[in-house]
Parts: sequence; structure tokens; C-alpha cells
Amino acid sequence: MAILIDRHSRIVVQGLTGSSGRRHGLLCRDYGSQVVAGVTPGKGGMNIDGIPVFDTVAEAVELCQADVSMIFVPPPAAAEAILEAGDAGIRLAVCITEGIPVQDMVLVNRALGDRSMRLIGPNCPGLITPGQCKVGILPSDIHRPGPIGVVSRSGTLTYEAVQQLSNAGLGQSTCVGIGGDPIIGTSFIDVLAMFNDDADTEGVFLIGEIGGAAEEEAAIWIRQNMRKPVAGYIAGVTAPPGKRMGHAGAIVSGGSGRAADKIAALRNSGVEVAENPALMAEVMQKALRSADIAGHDS
Amino acid sequence: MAILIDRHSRIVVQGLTGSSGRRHGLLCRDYGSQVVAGVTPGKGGMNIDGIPVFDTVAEAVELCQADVSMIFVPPPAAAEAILEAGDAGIRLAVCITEGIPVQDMVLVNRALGDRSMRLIGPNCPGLITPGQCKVGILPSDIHRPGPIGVVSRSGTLTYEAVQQLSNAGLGQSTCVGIGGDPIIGTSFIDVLAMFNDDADTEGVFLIGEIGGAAEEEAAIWIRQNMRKPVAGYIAGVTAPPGKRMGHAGAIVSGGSGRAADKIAALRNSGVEVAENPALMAEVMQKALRSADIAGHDS
Amino acid sequence: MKLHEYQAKELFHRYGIAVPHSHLVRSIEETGQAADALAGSCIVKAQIHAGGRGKVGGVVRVKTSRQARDAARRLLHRPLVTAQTGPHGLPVNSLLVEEIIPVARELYLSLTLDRSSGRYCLIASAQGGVDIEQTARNTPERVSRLTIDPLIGLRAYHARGVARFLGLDGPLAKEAVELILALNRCFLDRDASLVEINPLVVTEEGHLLAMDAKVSIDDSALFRQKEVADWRDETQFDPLEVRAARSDIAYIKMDGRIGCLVNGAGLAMATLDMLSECGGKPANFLDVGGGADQDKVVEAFRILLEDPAVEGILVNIFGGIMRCDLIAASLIAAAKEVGCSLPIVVRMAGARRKEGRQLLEQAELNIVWQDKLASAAAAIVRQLSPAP
Amino acid sequence: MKLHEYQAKELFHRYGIAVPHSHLVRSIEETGQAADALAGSCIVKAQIHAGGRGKVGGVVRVKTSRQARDAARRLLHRPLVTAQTGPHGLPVNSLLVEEIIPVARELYLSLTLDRSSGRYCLIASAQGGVDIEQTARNTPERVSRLTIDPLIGLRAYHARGVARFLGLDGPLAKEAVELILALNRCFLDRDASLVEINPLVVTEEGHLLAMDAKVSIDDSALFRQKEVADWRDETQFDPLEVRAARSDIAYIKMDGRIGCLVNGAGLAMATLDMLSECGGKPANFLDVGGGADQDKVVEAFRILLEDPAVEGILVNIFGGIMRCDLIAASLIAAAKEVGCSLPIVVRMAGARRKEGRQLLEQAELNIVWQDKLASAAAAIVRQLSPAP
Repeated sequence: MAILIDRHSRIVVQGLTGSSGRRHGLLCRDYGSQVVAGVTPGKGGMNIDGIPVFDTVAEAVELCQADVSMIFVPPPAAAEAILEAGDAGIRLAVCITEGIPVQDMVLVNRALGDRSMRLIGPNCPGLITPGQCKVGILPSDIHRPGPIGVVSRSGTLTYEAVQQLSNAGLGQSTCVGIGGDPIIGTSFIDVLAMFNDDADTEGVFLIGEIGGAAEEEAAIWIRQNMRKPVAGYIAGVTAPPGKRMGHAGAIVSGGSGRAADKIAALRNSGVEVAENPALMAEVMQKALRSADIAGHDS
Repeated sequence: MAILIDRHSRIVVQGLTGSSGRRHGLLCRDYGSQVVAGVTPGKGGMNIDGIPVFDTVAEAVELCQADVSMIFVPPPAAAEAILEAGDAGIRLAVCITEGIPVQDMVLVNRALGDRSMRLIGPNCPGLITPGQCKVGILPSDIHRPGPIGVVSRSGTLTYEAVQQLSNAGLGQSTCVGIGGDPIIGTSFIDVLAMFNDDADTEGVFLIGEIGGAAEEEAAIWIRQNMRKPVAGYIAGVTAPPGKRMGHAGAIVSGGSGRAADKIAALRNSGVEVAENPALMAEVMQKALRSADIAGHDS
Repeated sequence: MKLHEYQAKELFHRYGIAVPHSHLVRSIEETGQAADALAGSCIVKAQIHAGGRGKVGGVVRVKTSRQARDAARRLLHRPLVTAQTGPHGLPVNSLLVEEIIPVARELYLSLTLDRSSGRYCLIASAQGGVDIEQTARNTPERVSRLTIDPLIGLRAYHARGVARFLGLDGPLAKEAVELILALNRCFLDRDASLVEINPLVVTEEGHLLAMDAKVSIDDSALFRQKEVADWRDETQFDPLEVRAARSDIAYIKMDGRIGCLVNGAGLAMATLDMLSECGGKPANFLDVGGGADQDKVVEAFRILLEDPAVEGILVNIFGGIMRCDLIAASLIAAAKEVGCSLPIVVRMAGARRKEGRQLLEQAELNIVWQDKLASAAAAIVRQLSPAP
Repeated sequence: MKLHEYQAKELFHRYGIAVPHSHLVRSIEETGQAADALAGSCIVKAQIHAGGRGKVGGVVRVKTSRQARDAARRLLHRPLVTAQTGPHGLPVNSLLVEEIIPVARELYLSLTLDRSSGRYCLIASAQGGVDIEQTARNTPERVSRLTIDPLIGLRAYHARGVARFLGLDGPLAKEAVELILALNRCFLDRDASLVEINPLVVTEEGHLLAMDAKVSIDDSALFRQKEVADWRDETQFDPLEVRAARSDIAYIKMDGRIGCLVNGAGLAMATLDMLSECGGKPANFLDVGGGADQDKVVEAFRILLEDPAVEGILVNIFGGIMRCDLIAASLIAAAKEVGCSLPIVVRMAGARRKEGRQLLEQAELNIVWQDKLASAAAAIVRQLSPAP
């Protein structure tokens, strides 16, 4: 089952004719994803290695039954690209683009509140259901099908986590990079809730970082709703306050958004949090074991 | 029971310190309505004949538990006054103001789609539940409590109808003037649905006019959903095309919005439509009799 | 409020929408000069507030300056009657002399309010230069209607979809996107209730151009559209309509003989309907409004009495906000001032009805009192009928 | 991107928000002249990209032009260390010489993003001139937070509610409404991520005035905020940070000795955390980004190597978009170019890891290869530890 994407997902790439769009569109197809169309305004009629290109997302939906969009549109036009996907009837948009102005995302966030489309990202590596479908820029070969759901605000740190998990024999149901921006379409809680209801997922690994309060909010939700073991890691324990650590959303400001508070909140909700990034698979195993014991006890 | 307002409604008047606001605020109170507060920016602290005036609707809600607003704010600020009522937690706003720019109402209409407040009007005479509560500028003395719900796009034509009904012994549950503008907060269908579910209402009189397609839409709804007899009248059979007949919304343009089409649509749905405005009470009685017979038959 | 074609095109030009080169002229002399400037070959278009000009000679294609002057002589300073003007037509006080542009295709584009959704909508059709409502009725698949979410507004991707629907691609699609976005800016900035380009043409050179232009401004927004409000051309209205508008009285001149004075738009329409049911013909629609004071009511009577077509008057007042005695006093004051001897039927109901009746019965006027709408309408019709 | 106080006040002034009269000066001489223009009595404020100036002598109230010159002599062209600058402080290259205004009350006002709701919010407090976060923690009822629906925007009625919360009424409430709406316009027009007035003062004369001003612009929006982008003051950054920014490398100077080069922000933070866990101290945060080419990676190495504090380097790459062999080649090229003899620990995983390792092992550099993050961190820390 997995969540969000599977072998039936039909993907349109917004910005397919740009260098990143083309490269990752083809890599996704190589992985086995059904990449059915591309969209670049003014380039309708072209094709990229057999993938037809249209001027509008509406055409990709109408003519190729696309239901998932992967967005590589540059920052000045990216927010509008998300809105276009929403209006065209796309079910899931995955926005890889980094550097979209916050004001644009405030509007997108508001508009998507009234629409049925789910947005992942922006400024995210996308997501993968190993063995079935990849929508994003994640390296394919580190993933293994399995029972662990992964959700993360980060990119390469997620790959690190996934490699540790795979090496430890813990394959993944779906890995979702939700993005490092201050405003993102899908939160930890959204993904946790999906994993909670997903029969293929037995435990969840959560990767957070400094900035905002999404991990604290997730911690509360986990305490109240989560029926599966959760382990995690929070990056940025040593980050100096007031500095934006690469991601637009990764900043400790005025005493809020600190890693220590997030770790405490998660532990308070029973989440196994790794002391350092070398121990990510270990805490996941520990969480699974504890749940198993608790399960046997009950 | 009646609909929308009753003796428990607590009314704030936005624009109470203006001449119309003051006059009709006091007339409503004279009728027995609980007029608990007024709002005029910059005049907070005043009082109008014992009614306290505040700078914001939020204060009227907080300090006087107002739940209904009657709006007499001039056109340039009226749309914002409606939005303010919506944000302050008002349940029902009744906007009397005529001449609000359409562009402002497009925004209000969109904003109220996401909010719980119902808007009646603008450009309407308000509504009355005879013997209990009046919110608007309708003349009090023609109304009698009774079983007929009245809904109308017009003002004085409604009074004409009500007088005919009262003279014929047909009192009213609630009379609602929904307003003569192209964009209004509450449609015929909204009010018909409320009357349909109201135990105190046995039949409905509907007063339409040229322009738009609200009557045609109501006709379809009536055919599919209405369990109570409906009679009505449509004004403007002789109105020349392309001319705005007083109300901003009353215009036949390009073959749409004609009275004849509206009358046909309503009759097609079993509504008794008066041939002329002198016969309004008669068609209502006829509709009630037919329903009665149908009721006995079944 | 309608704009003239030349005013609409001036607006379009400011928003970067291409329009033909043209000169606005008000005399035969100026017409000749303008035609000369275009080497004689041009189109002469009567500027009136109504469509249907082409079918009645209001749009003339000429080859020489002399022909242009002939057209001007025929059109200027007299009324032009089209299917949309009514029988008396509208006066032609100016002409637009425009270059002739070779056309490859004619399209249709407009923005207006969609009342059902309460949102603005963009209407487009690849079939331009003809009546859009007819196209929509006969071949609805050839008309695209896009309602616009005010949160998001009209965006480039919407415009691209419309360009595609219109069968435009390549550089023309790009031009279309820019034009549609410009038209939308113009529509919103100016509080328009309608902007229409019919036809929007693809020129033989491969560019888009607004061949005709229709713009109406939302009357309710004129208070914040000062510039455009100043463009009002009062010659396009009946003088009594202009006068009524100044006093904020809703008045529309009609063809009959019975002057009507009513309070409330719905009741005024119903009164006309009732009159017509009784075989009468109204001379006007007149809604004196809700909050009328005595001055306004007196002015309303003056307007009725100054209409030479009016042979009798029907007053129908439902007192609510407005008191019947005020109406009565105003009627008496106005009749005295103007010296009215026409038959008047008065029907009043509601607030202060009794006091109003008393006032009228004491006045020395040719007034018949009626209690009901139907009998009032019948009474005025009867009075104006030729004796049997 | 932070603005200086004087830049923020220039913006405020353009939007009609009252600020004190002031002169921006860059020398002792100019300071004296500016103070003379204010009759000697003025406030001299160091212009740096950090708060906490008042507590360390960066804001000086003087009575004479001589005192102003003394203050300038003490402040200008040297670093000022405040609680927010870090231990090295920030250089003071300009001073704002401001008139002294008698103050009746101090308030707080700001606009910023509320991340939880994804909307902008207006924060206000009647307790100004102090740390708002502290007020919010200790007396939350004294802080009002209003999130703004982008469909409707910030409206006069919201502003009236805030004015009431601040205890302002009469003409002051009206001024507050105008000021709040102006601040919001400024915020949106300029793509700000923060506008803050702390304190917003009520003067003894009974007017509102922005005594201090803090504005940050959304870095992601600088492409469409050319004017403000040009206001960047590079003297307020470490020279290596300025240089990194030019190549679009996320780089932050820190206090330790271990230079770090990582791809990905999260992994870079995790690498610093891992180092610290092993007892090491990073000299920097460096995320070379996702789509880096060889030039960018070479430049990143140059930046590391030009930091005199760096005694050893930890490279942690997870190949995905970025290929490990490209990183290896860049490392070799950079080392050759700059002549690097520092110990380097390299950890690579993911795409083309094997090829990268091969390249590095063939190069004649002081490189230790590690397979895992923990051992890599431990290795560089061990190498830099003094021999036992």
C-alpha cells in the first residue's frame, strides 16, 4: 500500500525542459515511475526523450491523466506553478524548487486550504515508495522496500538515515521529504497520520531540525494519536542562534526553535531520539523492540 | 421558531451614529428587538438613547454578546464592515446599504465562503419575525404573526405583498428581504431551505424580479426539495431590455434575466405565480388550498 | 456607466493592449483631415452608447477622404437608430476615424460578473465579430467561461489555457497571455462591470489587436473612479434621465403616456406591469428611492410634468421609510409650482396614509384617490381613454 | 537580509510613518556638525546589524556637540560587541545622530511570519522598549498576536482592535490605525520577513513615532527587491561569508578549528553536531548545496582554506544529485591550487562513492578516508588533538 505514491501514480513534471527537470524526470522514469508528461509554457509540442511536453498542466491532466506533479519551476514562477497544478485537478504536487518568496507561499498556503490538492515541499527532495515510484531527487539505490516510514525536513540527512536503516535491514514503506522552508504544504503530522493508517508501515523515523515548532506540534500529536513506534533525530543542537543554517526555515530566533526543546518534546511523547546522527538506525530498532515488547505485554 | 431571528437575537448596529442607523436602530428596538450595541469607528464611548457605541464589532460581541449585526455603513466602507462582522464572530449580518461596488462584494462573497457568518443583503430592507424581532427598515405595522414565509429581492413590493397577505388573514413566520444587488449573501434557495425545515412555516411567498437567474435556480431547487406550497410574483414583465430598473441587479441583458423565463421556470416547478401584483395574496391562498387537497389525497 | 468605443480604446491603449490608429473627430472638416492622415482609406465609426451600428450604416468603410466626409455628413449631429437604441436612436456627436487593418481571424474576449457564482469570469470564443450570446446558445462548446477565484486572481496559466482554447500558439499565444492579463488589470483597476473585445483580431501580420472595444464601469464604484466618471457623455441620455440622475432619482424614459411615481424599484416595476395589465402604457419608470426628502419628491414630480408625452400621472407609494403625508405635501407643492392640470391617480398605503389622503383631499387638484394598486392602475387608464 | 536602523527608518518615512529627525554620519567631523544642527542635544546610535546596542554604549545620549564627537570617536571604525553579535562584534562604520524626543509611553509593534499558521501576524504590546519574547513568556496577556488572512489582508478594523489593545483612543487611535496600515503596506511591498518598531512611542506632544526600527527582507525575494537588495552592507558580515554568498554557498563562520564541507543543510548541521559530540569544534557551517558544479566546490574549498583558524578539514558528502567523484576531483583541484597541507578527513556515501575514493587515494594529499560519519568526525578530532 504505502502512502501518497505507488506504481499507479501518473506524473507530470512542471519544468521538464529545464536541466534539473529533465534530469530528474528521466531518473524518476528510470526508477519505474510513470512519467507521463511535462509542462513548460511556450514549449508545448516538444518531447523530452519520448515524454510529451504541454503548455499547461490542464492538458497533461486531460490528455495524459496525470495525477501527481513534480515541480522544478524557478522561484519567481514556482508559486504560480503550484496554483496551476491545484486548479488543473492534480492530486499531489511535489515542489522541489528552493527559494520561493515567503509572501508567495503565504498565498499558496491559503489557496490550498480551499482545494483538494496536497502539496509536498517546497524546498524538498520529494518522496519515494521503494520499488514502486519515486517523485523527486532522492538517490534511488539506498532505498529498500520495508516497514519503516520516513519523514524529514531535510534532504541529504534523510539519505544518511535511509542508508543506515537499509544497512540495518530496515526497509522503507515510503520516505517523504517535507521540505526545509518556513511554509510547507505537508507537515510532520500530516505524514504521521498517513503512516498511522498505512498497513505497510510498522514504525516511523522522523528527522527534524532547528527552527519553528513543527517537531513540538508533532510530539503532541504523537502522544495523542500515534499507534506505531516512532524514532527520530533532530539536527542543529550546536547551531548558533540567529543564523539561518542553509534551509530558510532552519533558524533559532529569540529562544524559539531550539533543538533541545524539540528533542525534549519528542522524548516526552515516547519518541526514541538519537543522541547523534550516527545512531539513527539504532534508535529505530530500539523503538521497534520496545513496541514489540509492549505489544506482547498487552 | 421562525427562521434567522427571534426574541433572543442580540443586535449590534454598525453605523448607529448615522442618521439612518440611528433612526432604524431605535425603530427596531421600539418593535421589541434587543438592540444591544452600536459601532462607529472613532465614536466609541458615546451612547445613542441608551445604546452603547463601540469602535469595533469585536467589543460589541465581547461586552454585549451581540450575535446579529445590522449594517448602515456608507458604500465605500460597507464591504469592510461586513468583513469586520464576520471576523468578530457575528452569526448573522444584515446589510441595508445600497451601492456597494461589485468588486468589493466579489471579495466579501469569497471571504464569507470560508466563514460561518450568514449575510443578508446588501441593498435589502432586512428581515422580520413578526411579534418577535425586526432587523431592518421594514414597516412594522403591516406584519402579522402567522404561517407564511416571505422571501423577496425587493423592498416596498414586499410590503405590498405582506399587506395583501395580512389582509387576507395570512400572517408571516419570517419575512426576508434578500436584496436587489447582483451579489447577495443569501439566496432564494438558502431561505427556502430554512423555511422548508421551519415548523412554524406552512407556505412560502417568493418575490422575484428581472435580472440574473436566481429565480430559475430557485425553481429547480423547489422542484427537487420543497415540501411546502410556494406562490410568488415576478416584477418587470414590461421592463425594457438593457435598462437597469432601479436595483443594481434588475436588468435584462442579452436575452437573460427576463421575467417571462422566470415565471415559466417557477410554474414548471408547481409554483403559483401571480399574473399581476394585485393578486399576490390570492395565489398564496390557492397554493395553500392545492397543497391541502394534495395532502388529503395522499 | 457605458464608455464610448474611443474612450474604451484609450483605456486599452494605456494598459498596453494594441488598438488601431485612430482620430476622434466632431465635424466634417475634421473627418476629412483624419481620413487624409490615413491616406483616405479608413473606417468611420459613429460613437454612440449602443451596439448594432454596423447594420444601420453607423460604421462605414471608405477609400477616399471625400467618401469619409460624405459619411460624416450623413452621420454627424443626428440620431442613429440601431436594434439596441430604441425607436428614437442616440445622437452621433463624434466619429472615430480608424486605419483599416487586414484581418486573418476574428476572436471574442470579455470579462464580466458571473452572478451565479458571485465571481468575475473571462469569456472567450474563437468565433468573434458576432453576437456571443447567440454563439453560446447555438454552439456552447465554442465559448469558454472561466470563473476567477478572487484569492488567486487571473493568472498567466489561466490565460495560457484560454489562448489554447482560442487556437493560438507560439508568439501569438504569448501575446494573448499578455493581452488577457492586461485586460484583467484594466477591468479591476477601473471597477469595470464589462470589458469586451469583439472582435479581437489576429492581423495578417500575425499580431493581436482590439478592433472594437466595449467597457462599462460599475455605477456603484464611480465615487472612486473619478477620471472615468468625468468621461460621462450626457448627450447619450434623455435630458430628463440626466436631470433625474443628478437628484439620485432612478428614472427611465419609456414610450407611453402615463407618468409614474413610485417608491422602491420592485414596486415601480410592478406598477408598470399592473398598468400594462390594464391596457395602459407608462411614460417612464421612476423610483424616488427610500430616503427621499420633500425636495427630491418635488423634483421627481417636476420631471414627470415636464415630459410632454405625459397625459396623466399614477402615484403609488408604500409608506415605510417614506411617509405618505410627505409625498402628498410634495405633490401639492410641485403641482402648485408647475401649474399642473393633468389627471392624477394616487394610491398610498402604509405609514401616515390617512394624513396623506387628508392633505390631498384638501388641495385643489385633479386627484382621484384609490386604495388598491389594481383599481388605481385601472382608474388612470380609464381617465386617459378617449370618451366612448 | 537585515537592514540598518537608518535604512529601515528611511523606508518607514517613505510610507508615512513618523520617525525622529536624524543625520547619518560616517566621521567624527560629520557627527559634530549633525549634533550642531540639533543644538547639541541628541542621541548618537551605532549602526550595526544587531540589537543590544544600548547596554554596551552603542546608543549615547549627549547634550553638546563636543560630547557627540567624543561618542563618535569612541564608536566609529571599530567593532561593537553586544549580546547578539558574537564575541568579535560588528564594525561600526556609521552613526545615526537623532533628535531627542520627550516620550510619554513606549509601545511595541511588529509584523512577521507565523510559521504554525503559514500566515503573517501582527504583534503588539503596550509594553515597549523591552524584549518582546520575554514579555510574551512572562505576561502573555500583554501581547496581542493577530494572524492575517491573505484573502482579506490587514484592515482598518483589525488596526482599530490593536489600537484599543494598546490603550490608545481619540486622535491617537486614528494615528495608530494609519500607522499600522502603513507598516503593513511597507511589509508587503518590500517582501519583508520582519518589520519591528520597538519602541513605538507616544510623544509628550501626543503623537506616535517610530523611535527604533528593525526591518529584515526575505532573502528569497531579493530578486524582485532590487532597491533594497542594493542596500546590503557587506561590512556587517565575515569576509568569507560575503565571498561564499557570491557563489551561492551557505556558509557561516564559527569559533572552532575544524573546517567543514558538507552537501545539504540538514546533513551539515548533523555533521557539526557529530563533531561536537566527539569533542571537536567546527570552524564553520558550509552547505555546498545540491546542484553544485566543480567551480562551486573548488570555491568552497578555497574559502575553508583561507580561514586562518582552520587547522583541519572534515568533508562529509552524501552523493545523490551530487556525485562523490566530482567532489573528490574538486578537492584535489582546490588543494593543488591553494597548496593545502592540512589534514583532511573525507567521508563519502551514495552516488559514485567508489570512484571518488579512488581519485582521492591516487592524489598526493594528507587525506584520511572514513566510511561512517561517526568515525570521520572522531578521526579529524583525533588528528587535531595535541599528542598525549
